[in-house]
Amino acid sequence: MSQVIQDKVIDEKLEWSRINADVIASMQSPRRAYWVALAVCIAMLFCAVAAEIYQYKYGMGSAGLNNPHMWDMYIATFVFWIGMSHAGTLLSAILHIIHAQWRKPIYRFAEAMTTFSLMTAGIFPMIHLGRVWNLYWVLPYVSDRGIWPNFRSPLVWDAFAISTYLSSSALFLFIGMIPDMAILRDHTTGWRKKFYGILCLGWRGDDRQWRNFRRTYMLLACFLIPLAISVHSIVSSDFAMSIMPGWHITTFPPYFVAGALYSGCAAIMTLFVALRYFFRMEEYMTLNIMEKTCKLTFAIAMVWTYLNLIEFAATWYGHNIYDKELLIDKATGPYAAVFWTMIFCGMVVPFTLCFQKLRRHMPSMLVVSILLNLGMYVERWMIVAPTLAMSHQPHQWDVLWGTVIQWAIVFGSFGWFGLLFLIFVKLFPCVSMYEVKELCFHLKHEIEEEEHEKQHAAKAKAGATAGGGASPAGNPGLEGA
Amino acid sequence: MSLKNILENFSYYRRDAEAGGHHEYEHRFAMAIDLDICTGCNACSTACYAENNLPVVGKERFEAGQAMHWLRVERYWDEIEGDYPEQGAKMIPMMCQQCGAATCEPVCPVAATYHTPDGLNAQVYNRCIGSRYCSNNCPFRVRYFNFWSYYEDSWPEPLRMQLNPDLSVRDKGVMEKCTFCIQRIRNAKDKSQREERPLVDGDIITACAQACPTDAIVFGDTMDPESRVSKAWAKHQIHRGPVTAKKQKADEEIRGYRVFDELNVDPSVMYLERVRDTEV
Amino acid sequence: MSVKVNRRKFLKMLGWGGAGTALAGCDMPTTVTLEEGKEEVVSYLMPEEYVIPGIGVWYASTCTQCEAGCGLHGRVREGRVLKLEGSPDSPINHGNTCMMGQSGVQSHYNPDRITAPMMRKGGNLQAISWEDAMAELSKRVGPSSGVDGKRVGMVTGTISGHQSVLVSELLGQLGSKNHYVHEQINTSVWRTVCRDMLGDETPKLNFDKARVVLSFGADFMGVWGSPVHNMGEYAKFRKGAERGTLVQIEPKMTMTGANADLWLPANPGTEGALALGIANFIIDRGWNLVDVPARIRGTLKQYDLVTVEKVTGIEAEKIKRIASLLSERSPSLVLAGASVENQENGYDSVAAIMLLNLIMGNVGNTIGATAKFAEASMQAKQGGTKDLLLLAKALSDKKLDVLLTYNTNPVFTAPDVLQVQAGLANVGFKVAFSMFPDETTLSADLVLPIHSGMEDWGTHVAAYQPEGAVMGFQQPLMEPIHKDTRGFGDIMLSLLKLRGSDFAKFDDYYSYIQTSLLNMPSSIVTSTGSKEETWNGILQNGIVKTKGTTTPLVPKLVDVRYKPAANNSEYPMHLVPSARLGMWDGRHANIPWIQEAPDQIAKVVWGSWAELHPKKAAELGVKNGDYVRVTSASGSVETQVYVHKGIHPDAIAVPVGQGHEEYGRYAKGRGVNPLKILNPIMEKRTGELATYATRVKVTSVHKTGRLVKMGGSEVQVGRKFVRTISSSVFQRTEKEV
Amino acid sequence: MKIVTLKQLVSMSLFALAVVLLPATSFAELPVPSHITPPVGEHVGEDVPQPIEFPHNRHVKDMKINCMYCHTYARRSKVAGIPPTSKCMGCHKMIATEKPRIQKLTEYWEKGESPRWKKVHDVPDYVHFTHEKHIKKFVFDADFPVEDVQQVCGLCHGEVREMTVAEKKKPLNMGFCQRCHEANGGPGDCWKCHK
Repeated sequence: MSQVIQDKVIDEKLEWSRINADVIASMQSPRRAYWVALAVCIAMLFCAVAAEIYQYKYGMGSAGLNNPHMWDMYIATFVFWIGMSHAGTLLSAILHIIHAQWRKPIYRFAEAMTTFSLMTAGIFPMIHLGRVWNLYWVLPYVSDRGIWPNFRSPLVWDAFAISTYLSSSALFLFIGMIPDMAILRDHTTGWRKKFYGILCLGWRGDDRQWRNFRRTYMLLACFLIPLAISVHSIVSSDFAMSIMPGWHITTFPPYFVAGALYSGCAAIMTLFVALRYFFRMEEYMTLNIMEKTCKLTFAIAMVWTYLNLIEFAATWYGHNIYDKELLIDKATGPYAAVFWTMIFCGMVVPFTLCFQKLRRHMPSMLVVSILLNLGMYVERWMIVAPTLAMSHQPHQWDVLWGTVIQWAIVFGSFGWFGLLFLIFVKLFPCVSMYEVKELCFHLKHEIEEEEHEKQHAAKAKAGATAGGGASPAGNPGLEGA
Repeated sequence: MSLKNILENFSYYRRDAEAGGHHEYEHRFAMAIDLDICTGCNACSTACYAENNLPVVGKERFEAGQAMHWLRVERYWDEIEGDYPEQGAKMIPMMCQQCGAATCEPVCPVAATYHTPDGLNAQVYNRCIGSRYCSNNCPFRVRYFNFWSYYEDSWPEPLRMQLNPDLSVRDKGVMEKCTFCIQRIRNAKDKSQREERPLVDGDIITACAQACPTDAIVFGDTMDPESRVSKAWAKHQIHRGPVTAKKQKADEEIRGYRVFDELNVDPSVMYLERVRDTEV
Repeated sequence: MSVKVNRRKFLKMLGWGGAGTALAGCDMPTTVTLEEGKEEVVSYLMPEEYVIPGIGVWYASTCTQCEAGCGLHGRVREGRVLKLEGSPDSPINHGNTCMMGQSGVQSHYNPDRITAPMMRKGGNLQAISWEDAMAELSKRVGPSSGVDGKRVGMVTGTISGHQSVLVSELLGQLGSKNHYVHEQINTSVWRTVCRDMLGDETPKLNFDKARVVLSFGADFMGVWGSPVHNMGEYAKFRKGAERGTLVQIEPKMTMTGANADLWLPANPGTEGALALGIANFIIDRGWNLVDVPARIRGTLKQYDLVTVEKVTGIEAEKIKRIASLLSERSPSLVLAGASVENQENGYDSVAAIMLLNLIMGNVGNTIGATAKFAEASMQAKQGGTKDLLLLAKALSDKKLDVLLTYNTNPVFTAPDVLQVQAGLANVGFKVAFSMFPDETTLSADLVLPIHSGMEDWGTHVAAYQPEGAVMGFQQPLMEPIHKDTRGFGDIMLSLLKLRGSDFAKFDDYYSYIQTSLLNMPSSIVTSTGSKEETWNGILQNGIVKTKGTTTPLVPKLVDVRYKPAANNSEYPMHLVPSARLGMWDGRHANIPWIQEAPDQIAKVVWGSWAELHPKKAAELGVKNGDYVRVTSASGSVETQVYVHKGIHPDAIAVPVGQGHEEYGRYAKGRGVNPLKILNPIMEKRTGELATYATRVKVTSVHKTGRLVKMGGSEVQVGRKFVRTISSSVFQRTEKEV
Repeated sequence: MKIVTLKQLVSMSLFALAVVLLPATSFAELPVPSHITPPVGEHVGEDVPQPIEFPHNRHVKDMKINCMYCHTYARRSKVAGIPPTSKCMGCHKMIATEKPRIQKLTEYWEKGESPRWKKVHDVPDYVHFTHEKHIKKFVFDADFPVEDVQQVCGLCHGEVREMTVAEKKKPLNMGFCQRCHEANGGPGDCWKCHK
């Protein structure tokens, strides 16, 4: 079998009407597991809301924060969600630019994941603020008082970076959905028709619209890539700009970006398995796509591992005694279990992705991807907590494991994200219909051409054995053009 | 600040940190704390509670690490092999060091902490939004956060009547720290203005320095060369600004030092080493 | 009421209008009030020239938080006292204060103060009016009550000045000789030894003249003598031309021990042997500066280095070094404190220690005479634990019908075996003059709420008068917070008036003090200027300087009959009921600042703990935070462990002060009281309670918790927070410039 | 740079309109001292009921009593001070004793109490405004005639001479203070007012 056929990510014979029907059906009748997941998410969110109301009323002390631990899981979770948001950009923007076709069936939900994880991430700086009602002071607005935020503070950069990234990625998601909205408008009735009718912005599918659409999409993709990288670099500067051991590290920006892509890919794997099951998307989210995602994840995991080891080495061979002490403390001190969990999940577990059998076994991949995510979560925690626990000032050394309130809010954030995501996939096509059609179309052509070529070659071969001579169809090299 | 301004005053803005850097200082308040005569008795800390409306947090919150002692007397044991700590314990009063190059200042998103013309790290409570970045970035860990609405139960009537009206009572969600008794500085300045005379050494005395039974804490203005604290700094060869080669102590055995000087944060508190008679 | 009018008259004269606690045009800090018309402003009724709203005025007074009698300045703004500072005019504290002085305001503003008189009715204390209370007093102790004066007792803390005069007068009027002066933290044995060997109970200790201070358990910076004064002197001792060296010998590291150049724990109760060993070595080498009679020499002979090393557990080499230090760097000052005094052999140990002062010629040099307040009736009546034992005996023997208590809390401090609480039931009528609902007060039949130190008049003559005899003058810094409290002196006066006396001519305590002070004989004060000027001067300074009488010291060697305490195999450990500056004997446990201020050594807050040496802890298998049971023959307590090396391995220190069963919201039910499990052992020569002599056994109860203390790491982990240099370097770099 | 919010713009223009349109009914405006750039901002105060309805207009406009005669601490302290009751009684033992308000005052005096006034010009507790500094700068240091001091006081307190009980006429918010500080060279250091 040829490479194209072996690697083909989707059955090219899918009819366009069937694609429409399948995707629309997924939005109407998912499996029961979907509803269960939805209920779980709502319950988790409810816990978090209750916890947050308590915390808002009584103060940050209810989260168990204390003098050395001014930040804890809230910030770790914030970084985690920001990181997760990078996968969507990777899949839809970077892979779009480099024409990786296999992204097409899965980039929609990855993009949605970007937007929603940013929406989750964005909540955390607010939850963690002591006086959240004054949050707007971070923004540079023309104030009656004539005072401005402190532009030197990485937290202000955060505010800019996150809001820009959130609005851009939401826009990117929306733009990419316009042709699908039109399909939905044409295939639904009642309020849905009106709803999609408004959202498709009068899409008719004529040439001019397609041309503008492609241009806009490419433009946004190009804009989003540096933005994504800068956002996580800025988040890393929350730490790298400080003076604290374990935070004041030059390699933090690339390390954070790599970590972000890593956790994003892992999250995509999780959601891939989930959606595939919930919406019976086996035909669209094929094992071949999973394979490719796994390989990508593995590559990024290795980059991250490398950067992580570099960081350790730099600390180890550096002359900052505080840094070095902290590294030893991380590995041997009270946080050792968490630290080694991170090492195991982040550096060892990805090697399971080397095995094709595992890659094609969905339950294993669910477990592996969750382990990777766990690794990436505790990595963030291992950045935030030990530095605070064992910083310059030994008198204030303290180990913190959080309180119920803190854990509830952190767990609840998964509920919040899940809720948004599940509502999204119910309301919007989680598989991009027009791009899958494009994919099928291109694939069909490629296969046809290959078949064609094969036949030609066979004929030529037959001809050659029959007595040689030139190909009757002329130059075969032209066919590929 | 326009570009023109920057170009015209380029050399001014590039001033040496010892000369104040880009700050326009009127005073640079500083301390000299002699650890040889500091007994660790805690009078300073209690005086600070009395002067600065510090809430009493109670056992549970103290256990959670949420106490609000702006000035804490840290006690360290010697790392010894023998059976007994024969040189006693090590005591050090640790408060905000009012760093000249404070790490807390640049990271505050709303500029609630900034450098004053008095050379102090101001903390403006009502501007603070509680991001707590400043405390995270403080190597001394001397910033305290109002994790709860402490005022609600710290001063049951009539204890509330003791509160010092010269400074605010802080509510939850606000960072706070030692101010070198800014209200005393202000009152002393007001008084000297009222009496139409310049501020002289001894006009201002912080609550901790006032209470200290051994007078181990000396407070004053390092811009006044005649002040006791200036003389102490000079005597112990500690200079303003980051530690550079030219400002290293000529004699390493002279007692003055600043904690975490290697981080180049330019603390305003000079400690004098503890002395022990090693011959007994 | 006439009293009121007179008070007003005074206040007016002082220039302190009747604003009381109202906040005149001021900004009481609350959180945010932006609304118009939500806050109230009240003006003064009468303006006074130098009282300006918004600007604090400092008034002089005297601290009543302990017996040291430090001078105070209180900052008053809008009629509220906000902050206390030491009075620079006071020869005792020279402008400084300790944490107890600082927290005087929290005593005054304490939310748990008793605000109305209470009488026991049907087993419970119920609020009554002052009229009823005074009627009851008159009924029970008045002339018509038929009370037998000999069966009336009064128990107070250390008391001096005019209060003391009134108490003596009252008891004299009743014909009672039962004035028990109980003070848990005392220097009684030291005082007795000083009286016997120096001829003066409270000699002046010239730390600044000493080149070496050798202290056997005297926590002179903490709870021994006059701590603020001592700390000031200590600073001089360290900062002098030559830096003095402090050697501290004690079973548990106190704050003073923490500052020592050499800290050593001798086996508890053997400090006397150590002192004799040092003396023997010194005399052996002929280093003594004062001759020693052969009789004493003979006694000393037994204390050769080998024996002493064996008895005390201190290496001979160290003993030699201490001895040579004393001789090389004379003059020295040798002190003895609680852990030595309060042993069964306390007197003899202290005498042995005092011997060192005598043979090294310290008397008249580093130990000098103090001036005594010329009027004996106003001198401090210093308390101890002997009177506690006497009181307990009187109670159990049912020798008292009426008991007045003031400024002391025997129910809390007395060991359980003395059964003071039960004994009180034998007393028909108990009257407590008290600010707080402490254990003793709540056992009373009649509770009379008194003014705080910031509301009342008073005079205090400190027992330790380091620089001339002065009287500390206590004046109100603000109007009483609670309308139903009264001054102790006022109540005493009205009690005296029940039988009619010379005091009938005084309207109130204030006028009594004023008259008395302005009419002091010229043998006591040199008065210049008019009476009004004199009086204003007293109000301004807060102290009255007097011509004290000084008698020179007469050193006298006494026979030392030192005998080490016997071992006890059932109870192998020594219980150290340690006290600290701040908590004192537990009287400050109701002050939130004190509760929240960490112990100077263990850094524990808001509770009790037991200090153990790592060796012992390992033996018991306990670590920080684990609970242990400390059992003596008289009871047991259970508390958490703090493990550190600053304690003798055979000792367990449980701090005094916590374990209140009453005493307001901050103190009640917090921690344990080690005094409760003390055995009733008496110091043999003085009859004081030997509080450090109780032997205990310690067992782990296999329960753990988090020890609530300040500080994460116990060591600096290579950081340069506190650096140490040797004093020879210090001498070169700083003293020789 | 002066920054004016929309609300202030509206209220200012309304005020200007009122001044232009109703010259006949509006009173003569209090002159602004020439050495001060006045702070900008208006506020419509609430009615604050006081224990005694003190007529400022009677005392200030009719009797021409100086502000600092009664608010005597203004030049010496951060608070201006409510006059002590004895000061009121100094005049009102003799004057207007038949009026009900004075009788009420006399009642207080005889009881030995002071009226519990409600604070009108209140700033949050984290604002440490000081009257002393402002009076010093704008009156004494500027050699401004003390008898016209109400022109200075009025910048923040409005035209008290037209009020009975005091009303809040200026917003007294940070923008109001800040603009005046910028215009008149007041300190810009946060800790000067907040601590």
